[in-house]
Amino acid sequence: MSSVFPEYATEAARQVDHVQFFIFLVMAFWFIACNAVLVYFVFRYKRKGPDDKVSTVKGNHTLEVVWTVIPTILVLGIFYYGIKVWAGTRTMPDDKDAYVVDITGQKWSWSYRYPDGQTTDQDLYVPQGEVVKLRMNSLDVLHSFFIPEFRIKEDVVPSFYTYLWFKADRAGVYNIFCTEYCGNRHSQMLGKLHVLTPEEWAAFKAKDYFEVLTPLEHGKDLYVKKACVGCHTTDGSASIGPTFKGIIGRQETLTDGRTLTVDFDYIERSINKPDDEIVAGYPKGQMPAFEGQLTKQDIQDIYTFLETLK
Amino acid sequence: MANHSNWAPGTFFHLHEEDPVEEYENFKLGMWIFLATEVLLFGGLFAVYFVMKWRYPDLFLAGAAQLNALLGTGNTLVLLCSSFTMALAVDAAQRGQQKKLVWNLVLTLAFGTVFLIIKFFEWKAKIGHGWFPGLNLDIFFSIYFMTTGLHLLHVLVGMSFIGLLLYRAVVHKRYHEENFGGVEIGGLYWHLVDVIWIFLFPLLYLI
Amino acid sequence: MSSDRKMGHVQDFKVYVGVLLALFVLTVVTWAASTVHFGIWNNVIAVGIAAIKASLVIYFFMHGRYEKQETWAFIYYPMLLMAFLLGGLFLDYATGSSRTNKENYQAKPTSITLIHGEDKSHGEAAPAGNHAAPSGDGHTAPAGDNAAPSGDHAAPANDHATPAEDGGNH
Amino acid sequence: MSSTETQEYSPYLQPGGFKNWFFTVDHKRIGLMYLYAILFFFIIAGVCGLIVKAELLAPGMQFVDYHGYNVFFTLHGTIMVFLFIVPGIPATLGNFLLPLMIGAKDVAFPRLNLLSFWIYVLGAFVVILSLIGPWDEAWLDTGWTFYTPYSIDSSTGVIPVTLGAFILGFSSVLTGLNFVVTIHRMRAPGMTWHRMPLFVWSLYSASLIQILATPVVGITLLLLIMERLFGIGFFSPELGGDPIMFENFFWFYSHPVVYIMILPAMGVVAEILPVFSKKAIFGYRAIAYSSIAIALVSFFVWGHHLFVSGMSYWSRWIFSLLTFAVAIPTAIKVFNWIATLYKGSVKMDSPMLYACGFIFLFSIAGLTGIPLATLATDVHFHDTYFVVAHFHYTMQGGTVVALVGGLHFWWPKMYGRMYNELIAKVGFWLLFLGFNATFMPMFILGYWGMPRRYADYMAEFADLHFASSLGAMVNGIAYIVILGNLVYAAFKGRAAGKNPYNSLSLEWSIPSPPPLTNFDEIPTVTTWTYGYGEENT
Repeated sequence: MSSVFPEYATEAARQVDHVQFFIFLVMAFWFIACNAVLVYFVFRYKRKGPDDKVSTVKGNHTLEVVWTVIPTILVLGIFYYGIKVWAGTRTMPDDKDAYVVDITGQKWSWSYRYPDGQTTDQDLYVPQGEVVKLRMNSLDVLHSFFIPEFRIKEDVVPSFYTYLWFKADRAGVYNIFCTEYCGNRHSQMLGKLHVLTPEEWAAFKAKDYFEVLTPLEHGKDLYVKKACVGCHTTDGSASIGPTFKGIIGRQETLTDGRTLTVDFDYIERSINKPDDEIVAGYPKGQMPAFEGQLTKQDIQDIYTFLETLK
Repeated sequence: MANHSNWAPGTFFHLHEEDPVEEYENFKLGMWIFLATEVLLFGGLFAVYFVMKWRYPDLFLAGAAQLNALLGTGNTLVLLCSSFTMALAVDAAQRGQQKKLVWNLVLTLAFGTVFLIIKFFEWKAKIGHGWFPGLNLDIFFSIYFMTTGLHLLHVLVGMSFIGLLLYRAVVHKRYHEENFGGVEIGGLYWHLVDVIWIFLFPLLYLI
Repeated sequence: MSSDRKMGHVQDFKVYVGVLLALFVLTVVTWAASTVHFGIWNNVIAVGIAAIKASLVIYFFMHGRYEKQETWAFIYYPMLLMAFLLGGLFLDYATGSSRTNKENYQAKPTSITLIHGEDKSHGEAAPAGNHAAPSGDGHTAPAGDNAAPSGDHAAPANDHATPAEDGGNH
Repeated sequence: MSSTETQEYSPYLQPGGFKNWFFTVDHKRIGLMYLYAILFFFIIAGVCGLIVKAELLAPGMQFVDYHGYNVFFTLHGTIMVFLFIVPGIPATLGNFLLPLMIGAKDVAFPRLNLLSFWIYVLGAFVVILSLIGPWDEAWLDTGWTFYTPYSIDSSTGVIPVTLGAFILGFSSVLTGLNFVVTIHRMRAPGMTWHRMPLFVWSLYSASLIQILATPVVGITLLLLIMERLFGIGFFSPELGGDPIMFENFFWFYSHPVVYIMILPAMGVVAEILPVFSKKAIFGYRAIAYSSIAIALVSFFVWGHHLFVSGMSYWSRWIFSLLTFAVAIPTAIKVFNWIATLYKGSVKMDSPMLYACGFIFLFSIAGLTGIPLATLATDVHFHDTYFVVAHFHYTMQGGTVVALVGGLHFWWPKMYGRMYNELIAKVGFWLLFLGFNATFMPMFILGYWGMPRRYADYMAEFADLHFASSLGAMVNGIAYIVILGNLVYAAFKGRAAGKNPYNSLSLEWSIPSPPPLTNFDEIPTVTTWTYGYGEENT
């Protein structure tokens, strides 16, 4: 059954494909049936002259009853099949040994925290064949976590936890989309889901899955992963936030009139609490506060990256 | 409004005439439907009230304790009396007793102003405590100010409606047995304002 | 002018006075009922008595008793819609919404604290993150989909502090 | 023929002049004024839609930046919904035809009718007002759904647009109120409920929804405005509010409003089919009662817009079941329309072409609603292009095709002139081709999981987007051809007789364009409006 869906990667997704194929058959049948009859009537009873003999039938009760009962039964059947499959995909099998990952969505980037405290950005790494529970929360506006290959999606609501679960059967790399409109760079809030084979997973847990990055590469990687690229350009062109080209040592006047030269302290303060010292002419409240998400070492790496931008 | 002859027929000031009983029935059905929309407007607010009460039950208990139930009860009694006098006004118009009609309309307006005064004191007390919309208020007082504010707006609209009726009754002597539709419509609106307060009073002040 | 059909109906004076007295009595009853603590039932009683008072006003003061069936449709149907709106809302909130409240997240400094003056910090800008002033709302942290067969465990255990809290350690 | 007029017959369009149009209370003129206003906004919103599609021609940002794309898809949505399609058929064809079809001189409250038109213009002005201001400050970019908390902390012009939508709500409520009282009380003697045309039945059920659903969105938008102005914490999470409550309230209005859009369209089709197949409508009561059934059931189903917003297990379960309850009356209507053509004598003029096009496109729209109602598949399809395609098939394939078909059918009655039949047919096939080319690929994009409201997309979706954008251009050209043909016909078309399609409905028994007071004396109706079989013996 070659379906138009993207390749399914979980058992639940396969069942959803079956439901959709069944509904597609029903849709196609009724669509073709109705419109074939319509087209047939149009040509069969084409008007020959102004006073054709025309039937005066006004209605037919049995026919009305028939085409009320049949759709009702059909629709209830579809509903039952759909609910049975959905109940399977939505309710967790048994979450005592589920692998819980905390997902935080904020304006235009995802970040993940694993049970052992490790955190990654944009890309989520999960073991193959294990029940994974995603506990999601947003820091600012509504987002929605969507993995097309798994056919699962759930909104990420500020001040609430929502959850998703899946058991990925096939290793591979899958897309992550944000499907709830969340503002300017809603279309850039993407990520990759890496389903790792057991040995890769062991390497990941032992924290040497990623090749060790030099501070400069790590700074550049954070610049992309933490979605700074969305608002701060490196080539001097204007954007939502000030450009990073030649930022170190630059004289900046803030909204409250103070002027200061950009140094490590200012960079650290404005990363943690951006709204306290906004450069004049730039909108307040656009940059999320990264306080608590970046260690001093991370900020140091970012600073070394910024120094290279002359 | 008399039909000015210099306007072309079919314009705002030159309507075709309708049979008065027909027009009265149309007017009343139209008003009842408009009342349905008002009920649903406040219904939305009450739904917000119930949802928030479910999420923050003790916040609402504390908030309600903070409100002055005595003033609330007073307001309810005042509005009930104004509804009573309004009903008498409609009754007087139906019987064609001009004097009684005028007196009852005046009494309804008087009760309305008493309601406004009590409401003014209540709000002044609340603002005295520093709870005014705009100060990042908590949920209960947001709902309190939202519902009572919207209700206050409707009281003002109702009172200006009755003022118009009073003006027409006194100056034009318009309302008598054959033509009391306007008073009845005003009465319907005023009774709706009273019904909304009847629901609002226990929910906000008592529980 | 077909004025054979009379316009409106006239009720005698006693009806109005009777209804007014009934409304006064019911107001006092509502106030009395609210002083006794019935828990959740307080709401039902308050709305019930208010509904009785409202129907009295509609039936007598607004001449509802003479209205034809088409007008009564526009009185009953909004109530049905209100029931559906509240039903739909509480279907989600009451049967274990799968949005569990973040465990130490609470709303703004509440009027309780303002009254007892513990938290003098009212009026300062609401920090985007979490607040200290807890006001118990046990209702909204049910065990996820408790109606669902499995029902994941209750509000998350404390070792997973919310991500925004402690710094990420590599 | 009605008795000759005392003074000679003069159509409602005379006397002209600003004063007579500005202060007119004649339902026919108000219908035309609404028509000009909504077509104007249709063109603006259509252009915004074309800009959105042009941007999606290829990956990467060519014409507008991210903020620009968000602004144009928001403008496309907001203007189309609040300014074009909600007033749409009820305000234009409804205002013009309702009194004519039930044999009344005018609507129940003529002055209220004029008031609701000027409230509509005021609301439209306030919505357009939001465009005045700096580009990234004033132009709304929250989508037509204003979901909080983004609409609370978005710096763009949320307040003018929500205030404008609130005012437009009043116009919609007052029009609904006017129609319900007119249908209840001002039918001609003999015009019982079961002799009324089906267009009047659908207007009645659409007006019921307008009256009962609009106040809830009125209060929701008011709370949103208060929240932005005074920081009252209903919807923003920091202040203890619940953004999902906003979604619940918004969709409690917005799902019934999509039935306000589609029911009058079904009424127009139910009027056109019997006339062009010279045969009585099949199952009159089934169609009439399913209009009312849809109006009632439409209030129970809003939950399917929140299937993935963390609703409880049982809430999703029940809303999925209730959503299927809406499918049944819709299916009954489609079957009855098709059965109408049985043993008739079908003449494929352009209105009939539009009506059959409506049935074809609306059957796709209705059937693609089923996977969106079934929970298992909706979790995948929610907020993807599958949903975009579904509601465009319903709104453009349904309501707009029916509006254009209705305009063609009643154009001789409105202006007394006929349009060019060939150009009308060319326009239809151009529209049919362009429309399907635009929205059929979107179903497949939805299967692949392409999310909605994306300014930029990944490479694998590129070729379908390219085809869809080309189709959109053809779609745009089709409307230019159709509307141009109609406008030209309004001035220079050849004179059309009283009843060019010899329909038996009441509005065709008076000269076209009809005189100011419609009927010399109110006709007593004795026969059913669809009695085509009996008369011609």
